[in-house]
Amino acid sequence: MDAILSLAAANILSPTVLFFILGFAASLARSDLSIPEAVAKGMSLYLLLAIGFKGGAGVAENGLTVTLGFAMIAGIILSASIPLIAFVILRAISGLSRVDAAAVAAHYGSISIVTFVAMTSMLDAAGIAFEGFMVAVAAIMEAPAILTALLLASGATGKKGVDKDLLREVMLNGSIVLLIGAFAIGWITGVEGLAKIEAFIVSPFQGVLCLFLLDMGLIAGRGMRSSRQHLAPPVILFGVLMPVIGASLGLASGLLLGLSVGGVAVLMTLCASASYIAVPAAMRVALPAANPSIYLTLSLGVTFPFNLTVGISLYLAVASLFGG
Amino acid sequence: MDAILSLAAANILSPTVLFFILGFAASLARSDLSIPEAVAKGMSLYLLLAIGFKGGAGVAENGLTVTLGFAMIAGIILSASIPLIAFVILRAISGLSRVDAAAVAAHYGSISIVTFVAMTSMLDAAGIAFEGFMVAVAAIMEAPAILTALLLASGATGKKGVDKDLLREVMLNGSIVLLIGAFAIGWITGVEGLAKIEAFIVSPFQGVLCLFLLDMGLIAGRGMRSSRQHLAPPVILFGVLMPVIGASLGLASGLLLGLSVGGVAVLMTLCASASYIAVPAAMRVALPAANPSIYLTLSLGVTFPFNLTVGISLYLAVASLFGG
Amino acid sequence: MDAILSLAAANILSPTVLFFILGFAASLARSDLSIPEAVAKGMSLYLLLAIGFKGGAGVAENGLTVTLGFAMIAGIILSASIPLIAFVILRAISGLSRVDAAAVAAHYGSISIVTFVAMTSMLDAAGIAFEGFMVAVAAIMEAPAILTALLLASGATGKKGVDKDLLREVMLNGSIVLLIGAFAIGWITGVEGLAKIEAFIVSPFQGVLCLFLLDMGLIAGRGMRSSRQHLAPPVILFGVLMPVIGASLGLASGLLLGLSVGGVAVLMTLCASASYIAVPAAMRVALPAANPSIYLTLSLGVTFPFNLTVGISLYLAVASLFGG
Amino acid sequence: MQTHPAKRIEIIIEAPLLRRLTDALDKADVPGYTVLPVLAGSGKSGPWSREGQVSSAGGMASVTLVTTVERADQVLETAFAVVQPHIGIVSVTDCEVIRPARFA
Amino acid sequence: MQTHPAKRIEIIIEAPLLRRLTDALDKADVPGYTVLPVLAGSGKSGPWSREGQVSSAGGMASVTLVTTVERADQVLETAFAVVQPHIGIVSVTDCEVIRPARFA
Amino acid sequence: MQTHPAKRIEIIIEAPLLRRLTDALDKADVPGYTVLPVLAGSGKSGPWSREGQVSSAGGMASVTLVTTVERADQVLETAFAVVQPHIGIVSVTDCEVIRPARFA
Ligand SMILES: Nc1ncnc2c1ncn2[C@@H]1O[C@H](COP(=O)(O)O)[C@@H](O)[C@H]1O
Ligand SMILES: Nc1ncnc2c1ncn2[C@@H]1O[C@H](COP(=O)(O)O)[C@@H](O)[C@H]1O
Ligand SMILES: Nc1ncnc2c1ncn2[C@@H]1O[C@H](COP(=O)(O)O)[C@@H](O)[C@H]1O
Ligand code: NA
Ligand code: NA
Ligand code: NA
Repeated sequence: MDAILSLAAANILSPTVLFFILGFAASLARSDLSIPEAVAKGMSLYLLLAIGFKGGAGVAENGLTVTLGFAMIAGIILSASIPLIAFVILRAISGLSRVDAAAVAAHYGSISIVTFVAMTSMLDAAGIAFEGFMVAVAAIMEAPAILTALLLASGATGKKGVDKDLLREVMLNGSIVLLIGAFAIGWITGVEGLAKIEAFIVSPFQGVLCLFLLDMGLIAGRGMRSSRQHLAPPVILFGVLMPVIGASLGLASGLLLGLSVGGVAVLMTLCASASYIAVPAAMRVALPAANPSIYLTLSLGVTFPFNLTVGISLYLAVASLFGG
Repeated sequence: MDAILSLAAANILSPTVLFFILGFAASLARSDLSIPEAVAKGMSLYLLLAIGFKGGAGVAENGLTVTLGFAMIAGIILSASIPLIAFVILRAISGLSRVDAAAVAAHYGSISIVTFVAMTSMLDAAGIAFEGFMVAVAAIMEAPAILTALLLASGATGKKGVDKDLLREVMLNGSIVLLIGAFAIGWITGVEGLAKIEAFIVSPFQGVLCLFLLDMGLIAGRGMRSSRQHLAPPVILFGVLMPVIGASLGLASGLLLGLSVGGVAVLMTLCASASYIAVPAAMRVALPAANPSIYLTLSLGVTFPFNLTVGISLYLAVASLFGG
Repeated sequence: MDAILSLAAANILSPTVLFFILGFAASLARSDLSIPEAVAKGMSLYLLLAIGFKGGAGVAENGLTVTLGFAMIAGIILSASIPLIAFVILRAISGLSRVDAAAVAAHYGSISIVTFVAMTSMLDAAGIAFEGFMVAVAAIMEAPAILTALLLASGATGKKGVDKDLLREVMLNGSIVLLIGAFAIGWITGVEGLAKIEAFIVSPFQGVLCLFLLDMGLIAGRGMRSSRQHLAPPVILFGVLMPVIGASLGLASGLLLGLSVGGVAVLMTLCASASYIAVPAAMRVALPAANPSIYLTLSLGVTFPFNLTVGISLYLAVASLFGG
Repeated sequence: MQTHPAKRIEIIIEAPLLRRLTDALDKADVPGYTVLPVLAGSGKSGPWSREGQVSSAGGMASVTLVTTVERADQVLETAFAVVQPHIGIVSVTDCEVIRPARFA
Repeated sequence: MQTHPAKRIEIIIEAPLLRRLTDALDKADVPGYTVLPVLAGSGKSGPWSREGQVSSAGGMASVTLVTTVERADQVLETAFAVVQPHIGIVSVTDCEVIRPARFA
Repeated sequence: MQTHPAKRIEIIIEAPLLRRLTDALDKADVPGYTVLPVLAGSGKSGPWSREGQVSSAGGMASVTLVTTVERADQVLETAFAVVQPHIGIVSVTDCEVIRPARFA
């Protein structure tokens, strides 16, 4: 318990989290502080490229184990099944319509790459290693949740099966392609490749992350300010409860797979986090009747801050407890 | 005198100033060289984050003295009173209308953060220390000038008192919030925090500043090309005279406060510089009758180049003379 | 031959080239991966500033030789005459109209700065020096080709002489101004100036180049996808033949000038590469009847990938052979 | 296709005033509006361009609003109250829409 | 100057749907269209802004299309088929063009 | 609200030509114009998009100009002289404005 608290305290007082809080507070106070869309997207691409590449270079260095394959399969199953749990809970406690509940559920099966980054930064700072291939697991967990959600919604929308175009769009979503592509390039070019671009993707990483989290704080705060009325208390409760449930599933799976402590913590984080790029866009196309204010605000305004400030410390502490 | 000249020569031949001159010349020659708005804004955010954070980390390292409080108060008084002097001079020599004179005056009471950066870069290069809290003084000096200007203009506009919305907008202006926020985060996380993001906010700083000054040169040149006709010779004269007057007030205040040589030079620079972000936007809202071509061109096309090329060397030399 | 092959293999497996291929493949697969225009332009400005500055600092360090003058003259002659050859070949084999052929020819006389960067990165990695002033040669080769092309087209368009406005636009094109300007500033501030901004323009350079080449791949792939039908096989053939012809002329000139092995390789690359910034814009203004799909796709979708993956290794190997 | 007459109102306004305009529109309970970025322009007070700008001061924004013929006048008055002391441009065009209920 | 009547169709649509709309327009062989970026907006589902966004989900795009009076209806139907289940705004305005052949 | 008839002219033109067009408009002493950025488009010469572009060659810009009915023809001729050899789109719409003096 003490360990968790001191970990959490150190995390909350890190520059990255403080910049998130700054952005959140600035938005709530209606400051006009804002980061241009192009710069925000540029930073997002940078983060994807950097973590993909570093993950791949890590695999090149440490070699590939059979665990990778099992971890990928576990990722697919987790991503596809977590929305079921989320959906059931939502229908039981939240009063959201079938379509809205399905759309929200999709986000929780999928993952948030910046939460992943927050956890791995914490691990790096603490000197705890984790499997480089977890990046690939993160990428593969983006999509399956969407399929589950569409099946869940089909009762309400009456549409059967999944649009082929949508499937292609989701699989070839820019962030997935860049993450997987950079991972592959990191793997191919290995430590030598990493050495060439280290000054770009490693040294300034934490600083870029601060600016990016400032932006996330600004958007999350803006969402909370303008869409609070769409989030009834049970919905907000779901937004902090669901990550803990997801993390528990991640913990079980990670232990079963025999991942390192760092790897378990990362898998917990993936299961606990909710998508904010690929899934919202897919939901707008596939489930136009679902209210974006609900799923965007819940994912970015409730679950992301919870994970960033409290969640990741908790997951790491628990992973250490079980894995240590 | 010799010291001033050699300082000025070294300054003018530094990459940052040369890139400003390149941009200025390219604009005058009607080159289509331009930096996208999003990139320019991104660099501006970067500079604010970096200097705010470094200032805060400096305070964390050196501890807080009572001087901080006095310096803040001095900043508020200077910012609020310099517009009065500027207004009187403008009305006496320039032939500008009451409203235009008030709008211009507001800019000179407020500060230009990139001029501040130019001075602190010069100090860093020369190995001269300055008080980290000067960043906070810079932030607090942004706003008071606007109130004075609105009072000065109220005779002409007939409006009494200051719009509450405007007040909030000015106090929560994005650049002020980021500067103060980053300062606070730097202070909280201290040297340890700085170490984490140093590779982002310290190492590449001078390079980013080059690109940013190229942009400032492009905009200043464009303003001069398209708005020269709005600037009568006495107005231009004001644009180089007023910084020197402001700097003198800064010198007196700095010596009274017992600041270090670097601190005095920085306070002189703050008083000498004219706003180009917060104040122009506030003027467009509050004094729509004032001509933006005059205040924007004067601040960015006359006073900023003067300070960058000649002013800051002069202020440092004078500060050394009095403070040494 | 072996040397060429291993050079080519190492080049193709470098992170930069792999990111280009990733972008190209993502576009062909219709992924929505994309880099905002502002970020792409920002990176382009960064690359121009960095190579210009480094070139100038190189000249400051190594002093100026008479070769610089001769190399500049050679650059002008090559840029002006290569379009003639290109035009004759195109008219003989491609079936393009006079205007289209002239527009394409202009691109091949001019240069691609990112191909130049790819070659110099290869040289840096291999520890082979080259003349810093080649940057200035690159800049001067941008424009003459356009004049030749307009003369070639004038038979078809009936317009005599060249529009003065266009001439000014081409000479003061943003990328030329920044390249020359940064070169001059690098020269003036020398090694000392370089030291100040090294952490910005040297260390992260390769990483930025990766992201930039990802973008080039995305655009090239998009062009190929949407404009393939405008490129008949003989036109594509021209797109890989012409660089080799250009490189041969560059080889002969480089040897005549007595350039170093690295210098010869760079001159070959300049002659082999096709413009994608200054010339296309000039063609749209001056030759509106020419189809942009042809010249843009050929330059970016065929010749650039050829040079990047195969060409530059070939040119360096040949230069080593003759110059070694 | 069955269409219904409506009014399209377009307002070009100084960028620093944008929030005041949208706040006023929100308060007047308009059916919706869309803001387009503006790159450059020219008028009595000379040319300007957003390129390279860090401050919003030197620039404009464009707000487009489609509404029913009946509500147009009220919307115009709301908008004009904000724009009036400023240099903003307001223009109104007749148009046709497909789902009129959206614009009431 | 001699001008000819034509129709100007403007569609505001959720950004993630943009490609579907343009694909449909391409398939329907329309004479051309132009996509403008959109910065912010507000409607029944609340306000939004592109500032700082990394996902395209929270945003709209605007498509402008000029066509002959004869073809307008077919274009409208094509567009509406994509927009219909969504929140998109479609408006049609009478306009005049100089080179009518371009828009057929 | 009291409004006055005016003309709204919209020109979509190749981005590298933009400066020539605005220079011509400035010379013709038009009351003002506003330039909107354009993201993507499609026409006889195929589709294009500004995403990731570093050159202005593959792209268009949009110029909007409101003017009095009387001056519209002269403005049209000025614009068309620049646009004519090119692929630009020019359309004219009737509109209403509030402050007609601004547009003369
Ligand atoms: N007649 C017009 N048509 C379109 N935009 C205009 C017009 N007049 C002014 N504008 C826009 O409004 C801004 C300010 O106009 P002004 O106050 O006349 O300088 C200009 O820079 C243009 O962006
Ligand atoms: N009447 C309108 N005029 C202009 N744009 C609108 C209008 N109604 C909606 N929009 C745009 O369409 C988006 C979605 O609208 P809604 O579904 O009503 O929330 C809004 O955020 C606006 O960008
Ligand atoms: N009918 C149209 N409506 C709107 N924009 C058009 C139209 N035709 C062409 N455009 C725009 O003009 C560009 C060039 O057209 P084109 O010369 O037909 O390829 C297109 O890519 C579009 O951006
Ligand atoms: Na999850
Ligand atoms: Na000042
Ligand atoms: Na060439």
